[in-house]
Amino acid sequence: MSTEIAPETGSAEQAPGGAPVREPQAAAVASGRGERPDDGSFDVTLRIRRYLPEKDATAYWEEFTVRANRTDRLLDALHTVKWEIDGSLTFRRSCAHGICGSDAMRINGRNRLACKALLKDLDPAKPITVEPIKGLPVVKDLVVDMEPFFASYREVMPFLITGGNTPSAERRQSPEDRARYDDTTKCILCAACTSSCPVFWNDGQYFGPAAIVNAHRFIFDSRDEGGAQRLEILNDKEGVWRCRTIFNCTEACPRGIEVTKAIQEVKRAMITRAF
Amino acid sequence: MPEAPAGTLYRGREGMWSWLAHRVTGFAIFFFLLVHVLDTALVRVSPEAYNAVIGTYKNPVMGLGEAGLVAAVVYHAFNGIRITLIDFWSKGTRYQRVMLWIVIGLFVVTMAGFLPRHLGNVFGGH
Amino acid sequence: MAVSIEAPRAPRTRTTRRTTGRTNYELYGWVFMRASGVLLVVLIFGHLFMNLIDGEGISAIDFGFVAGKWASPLWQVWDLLMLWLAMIHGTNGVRTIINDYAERDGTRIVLKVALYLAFTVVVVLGTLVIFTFDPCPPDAPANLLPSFCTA
Amino acid sequence: MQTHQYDVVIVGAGGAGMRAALESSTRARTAVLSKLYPTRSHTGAAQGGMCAALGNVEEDNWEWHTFDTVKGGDYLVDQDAAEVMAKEAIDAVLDLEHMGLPFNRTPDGKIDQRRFGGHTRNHGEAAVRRACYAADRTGHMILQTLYQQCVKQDVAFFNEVYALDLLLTHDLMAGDVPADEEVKVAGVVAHDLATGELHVFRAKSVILATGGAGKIYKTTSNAHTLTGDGMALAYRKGIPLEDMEFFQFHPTGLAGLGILLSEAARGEGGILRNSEGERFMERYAPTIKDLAPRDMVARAMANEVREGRGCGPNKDYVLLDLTHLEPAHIDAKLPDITEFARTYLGVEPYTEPVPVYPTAHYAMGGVPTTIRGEVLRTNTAVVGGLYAAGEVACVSVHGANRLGTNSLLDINVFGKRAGIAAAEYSAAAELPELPESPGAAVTALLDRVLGGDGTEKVAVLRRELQEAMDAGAQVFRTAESLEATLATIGSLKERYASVAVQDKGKQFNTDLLEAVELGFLLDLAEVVVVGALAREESRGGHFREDFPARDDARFLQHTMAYLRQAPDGGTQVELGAKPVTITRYQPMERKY
Ligand SMILES: Cc1cc2nc3c(=O)[nH]c(=O)nc-3n(C[C@H](O)[C@H](O)[C@H](O)COP(=O)(O)OP(=O)(O)OC[C@H]3O[C@@H](n4cnc5c(N)ncnc54)[C@H](O)[C@@H]3O)c2cc1C
Ligand code: HEM
Ligand code: SF4
Ligand code: F3S
Ligand code: FES
Repeated sequence: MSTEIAPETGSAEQAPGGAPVREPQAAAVASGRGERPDDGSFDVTLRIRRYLPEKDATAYWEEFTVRANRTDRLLDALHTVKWEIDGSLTFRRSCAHGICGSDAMRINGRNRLACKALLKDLDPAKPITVEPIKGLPVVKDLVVDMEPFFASYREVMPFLITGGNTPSAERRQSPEDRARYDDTTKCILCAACTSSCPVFWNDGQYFGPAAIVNAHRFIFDSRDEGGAQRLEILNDKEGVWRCRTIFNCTEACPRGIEVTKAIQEVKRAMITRAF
Repeated sequence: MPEAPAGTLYRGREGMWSWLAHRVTGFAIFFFLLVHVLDTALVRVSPEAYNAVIGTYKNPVMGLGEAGLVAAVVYHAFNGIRITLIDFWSKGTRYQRVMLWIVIGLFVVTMAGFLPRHLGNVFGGH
Repeated sequence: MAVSIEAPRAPRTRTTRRTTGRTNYELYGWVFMRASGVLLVVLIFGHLFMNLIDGEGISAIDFGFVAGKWASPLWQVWDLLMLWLAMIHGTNGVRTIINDYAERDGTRIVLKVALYLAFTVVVVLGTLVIFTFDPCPPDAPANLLPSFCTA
Repeated sequence: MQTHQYDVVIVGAGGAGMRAALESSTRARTAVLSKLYPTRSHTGAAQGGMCAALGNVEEDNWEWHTFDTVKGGDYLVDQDAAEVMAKEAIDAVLDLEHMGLPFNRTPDGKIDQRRFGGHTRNHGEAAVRRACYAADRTGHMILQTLYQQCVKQDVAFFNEVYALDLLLTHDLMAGDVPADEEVKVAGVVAHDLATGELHVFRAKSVILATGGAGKIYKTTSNAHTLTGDGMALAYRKGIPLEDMEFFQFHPTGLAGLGILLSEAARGEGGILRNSEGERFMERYAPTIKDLAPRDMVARAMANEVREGRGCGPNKDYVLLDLTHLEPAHIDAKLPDITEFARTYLGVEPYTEPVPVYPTAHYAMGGVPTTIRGEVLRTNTAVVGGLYAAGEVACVSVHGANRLGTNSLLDINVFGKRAGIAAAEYSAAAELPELPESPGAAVTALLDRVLGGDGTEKVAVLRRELQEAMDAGAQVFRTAESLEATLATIGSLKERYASVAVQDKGKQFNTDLLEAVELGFLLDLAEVVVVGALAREESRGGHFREDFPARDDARFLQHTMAYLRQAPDGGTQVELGAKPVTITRYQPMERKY
C-alpha cells in the first residue's frame, strides 16, 4: 500500500456528464510529485463521482491524487483516499481479491471490480474515472442499492429442484454432465454484468444477465428438475428475449463467464421446448 | 434520490456499438419504408403524380440520401445475419467480434461496388 | 430519515415487474425477426439491385419502370412479400425500441397506437396498390406508360 | 430505536451462519443479521476443499480422519469433538451434494476427492485422497449453495446490519455469578448501515457465526471485514476466549500480498523450492514433504528465508513450482489461483514459479463451545441460549493447528448442530427480559467516536497494530517480541480512546464502523499476545523460539482468556486453563 499522498493538481474543469467539479481536496501529507525511481511507485489521480445524500442533493466529481505501487489495485488507491484524505468516501469491499463481488464499479467507463483492476494497467498517466455501476439507485458515493438486483436473482428460483426421495448417497453425475454448467457456477453476484447492460439501464425491468446466468446454472444441471419452470419465468417479456446480444455483460464479468453464451443457450432451450 | 447529473458514457466495445448501429439503421429504414410505400402508392393515383414526386427525388441531395439508405440497409442486413448466427450457432458468441469485422468487410465491399455506379447515375448528367 | 429497517424481504416475492403470463409471443416475435430477416436479405437486395443498379439505376425510375415491373406476377409477389415482411419486422423492431425507451405507461401506449396505425395504413395501402394497379391507365399520356401499353 | 423479536437470531451469514439458518428457520422464527450480503462472506474465498472420509477414490474411514485431525492439531484437539466432526463429515458432504453443490466428479459420477496436507491413510502411512472439492472454488460453491437453499426456504436476512452488542441477563465482567442463577442471552443490538439506526433484536437464542479475525495481522488471506466481531462481542461481555494464541499461517500466500494460493496447489503436485532450487520440504517432513501440515511448512519456509535461502531481490520469499504440471491439468483443477498469480503478481504459473510466503489465515481459537455449539462461560457452565459456530468458535476441533479442509467441514457440521440446538432451546425457553436501556452502551460508543474531537486516525492505529502483530506474533515468537508487541497494543489502546472519524453522517458510515472494528481488533490482538506469552512451549501454530519444544506436562491444556474488571477500575485479561479431552489418542511426537 502506498502511504504518501501528493498534493492535488486537478483543474476545476467541467467533468464528463456536466457535473460540476469540486475544488480539489488538500492532501494530508504532501510529498514530491513525479516518479521516484527507487521503489517504482507513481502518482495516480482518481476522478471519483461523489454523492453524499446528507450533504448535497446531487452528485459531483472530485479528484484525489495518491501515491501507488506497481502491484496496487484501484481498491488500494480508494483505501488510501478513504484512510488518509477523506474518510467519507464510501464504497463496498471485503475480500480484496475478486471473490466476494462487493466492489463492482465503473472504472474508466467500464464495469470492473476495484480489487482486480491494477492501477498500472489503467494508464495512470491520465485521471482514472470511478463511478458507481449504472441502473441501480445510488445510495452514497460508489454504493448502490443492490436489492432490485437480488430480487431478480431470487425470482429465477436459483436452487436445485428435485423430485422423489433424497437418495442416501450422492446423486451421480458424470464429469461431462458436470462440465455442462461449470461456467455459470462461477458467478459471484457482483452485478457488473447486469449494470453494464443497456437494456437494463432503460427501466430496470429486465431480469438482467446475472439472473439468467444463475438460472442457466440449474437449467443445465443434470440433477435438476425445475428447468421447465425457470424457462417459463424467463420466457417473460422482461426475460431472455430482451437481451439484444450486446456483450457488455460478457466483457464486464470479472469471473470470465461467457454470459452472453449462457443467455443464448437459455434462449435456444426455450425454442426447442416451444417447437 | 434527486436526479444526479449523468455519468460518463459507458465504454462498451464492438458488441455495444454494433447493436447501436443496428438499432439506428433499423429505425431509419422503417421510417424510410413508410414514406417509400406512400410515394409508391402514388402510381395508383396517376402516372403524372408519381413521376412528379419521383422526379423531385432525382437530385444529388436525394441521391446521397439514397446512398445513405442503402448503406443502412446493407449494414443492417449483414449485421442481422451476424446476430442470427450468434443466436443459432453454438460458437457464435465466441466469434461475434470476428463476425463483426467480416460484416464491416462485406459492407465495404458492397458499398464499393454500389457507390460508384449509383453516384455515377446520380451525378452522371441525365 | 427512515427510522425503521424494512422487514427483511421475503425472498421470492415478485418485484414490480410487468409480466406477460404464460404466452410465447415474445419467443415467436424473436424467431420471426430472424426468419424474416434472412428472407428480407434476398428480397431487399434483389429489389435494390433491380432499382438502383441494373440498367441506368435510380435515374431510370419512373411510372413506366414500376408499371413494367408489376406487369409480371413474379415482381408482384416479390414486392408484396417484401412489404409485409419488412413492415411486420420493422414494426416489431420499433415496438421493441419503444418498450426500451418509453418509460411511462402513457407515452408507451400513445407511441404504440401510432405505430400500429401506421403499420395498418401502410400495409393496407401497399397491398391494395399492388393488386389493383393498372399499368396502362386509359386517360394517361402514352409517353409516361410502359412500352407494352401501346400494344 | 426499534425492537424486533425472534426465537433465534443468527449473527453472520457465512457458511456457518447459513448452515445454522437452514436448520433453525424450519423449526423456529429465525432472523439472520449480517454485516455483508450473505454471498460476500469470506467462506466464498475458501478454495481447496472440504474433507470427509467418503472413500470414493481410496480406502478411508472416519477414524483415520479423527486421528489426522488430532495429530494435526498437535494433540490440543478435544477428541470427542474431533470424532463427532469426522463421523458427521460424510453426511455433511452428502447434504451439500443434495442441496445441489457441484462437486467435481469421478469417472463413475461420484464425488471426486483429492489430497490435502496432513490427511493420511492408516494413521500416517501415506497421503490419502479425502478432500471433496469443486475445482478451486469449494468455499464459493458452499456459500452459493447454502444461500440458494436459504432463498428456497425464505430465510429472513437483515443485510448490512452490524451486531455491535450482545445482551446477557448478567454482567459477567463483574465476576462470579451465584451458582443457582442461570446466565442467559437476551438478544443483540445492531446498527443498520443504510440508515445508521440502532435496532434491538430480542431473541431466546443467539448464534454467533461471525467468522475469523485475520485483520489483526498485516499479511493475511482474510477479508477486510474479518475483524473478529463475534469473538470481541462475547469477550467484552466477560465470556472467555479459548486458545487465541493459536493462529494459523498459511504457507502459500502470494508474496507481499497475502492472497491465498490454496494448498490444493501442492495437493495437485506443486513443489516448494528455495533460492537454490532445492525441494526443501524433503528435509523437514521426509514422508509427506510439501503436504505436511501448515504450521510445519510455514515454519520451514520462514526458516529458509531466515537462513538466507529466500528468493527475489530481498530474499524474502520462496517459490511454489507448478511448471512441471500439465497446463491442462492446472486449468482443470486450479483455475482461480493461477489467475490470482497472473493478475496480482504478473507471474505465469505454467512457466514460472510463483513467489509465496506465509500469510495469516485462520484463528484456531475463539468462543469456547460444547459439541452442541453452546457457548461456555466457564470450563463447564454454558450461557443459556447462546451458541457459536464456525471460525468464531472454538469447539475445539482444530487444537493448535487446523488441517486444511477441516474448516469448511467445521462450519457445516457445527453450523448444523448449533442451528438445531438453538431452535430446540428456543422452543422450550421463555423470552428473557431485556436489560435496562439495552442500546445505551452502543450509543455511547458510537457517539464518542462520532462526536469526539480526537485526533487519532483509524487507519494509522490499525496499520501500527497490524505491523506490530506481524513483527512480534507471527510464525516465530519470543518473549521479547511478544512483549514488544504487547506494549505497542497497550499504547494503541490508549490512543484509540481519542480516535476520530471524518464522516459524521448517519447513512452508510463505513468510516464509523471501521473505527468500531478497530476496537475489536485491538482487544483480540491483546488476547492473542497475552496467551502466546503465557504459553511457554511450541505447539502447532504457536512456535516460541525461546521454548522450541512441546511441553505436555505444563501446557497440554486450553488457554481461557477472560476480560475482567481490574482493581484500578479498568479492565484486564485474566488467563485460566481448561483440560483437553483425550479419548483414544495419547499425545505422541508429531512427525511426518
Ligand atoms: C483464502 C481462504 C481459503 C480457505 N480455504 C479453505 C479450504 O480450502 N478448506 C477449508 O476447510 N477452509 C478454508 N478456509 C477457512 C474457511 O473458509 C473459513 O474458516 C470459514 O469459511 C469460516 O466460515 P464462517 O461461516 O465461520 O465465517 P465467514 O464466512 O467469514 O462469515 C462471517 C459472517 O459474519 C458476518 N459478520 C461478521 N461480523 C458481523 C457483525 N458484527 N454483525 C453482523 N454480521 C457479522 C459477516 O457478514 C459474514 O456473513 C479458507 C479461508 C481463507 C481465508
Ligand atoms: C435486410 C434484411 C434484414 C435483416 C437480416 C434484419 C435482421 C434483423 C434482426 C436479426 C433483428 C433483431 C435484432 C435483435 O433482436 O437484436 C432486427 C431488428 C430490427 N430490424 Fe431488421 N433486418 C432486416 C431488414 C429490416 C428492415 C427492412 C427494417 C425496417 C423496416 C428493419 C427494422 C428493424 C428494426 C427497427 C429492428 C429493431 C432493432 C432493435 O431492437 O434494436 N430491419 N433486424
Ligand atoms: S455473471 Fe459475472 S458479472 Fe454477472 S454477477 Fe455473475 S460474476 Fe458478476
Ligand atoms: S449486455 Fe445485455 S443485451 Fe444481452 S448480451 Fe449482455 S444481457
Ligand atoms: S473486494 Fe471482494 S470482489 Fe473486490
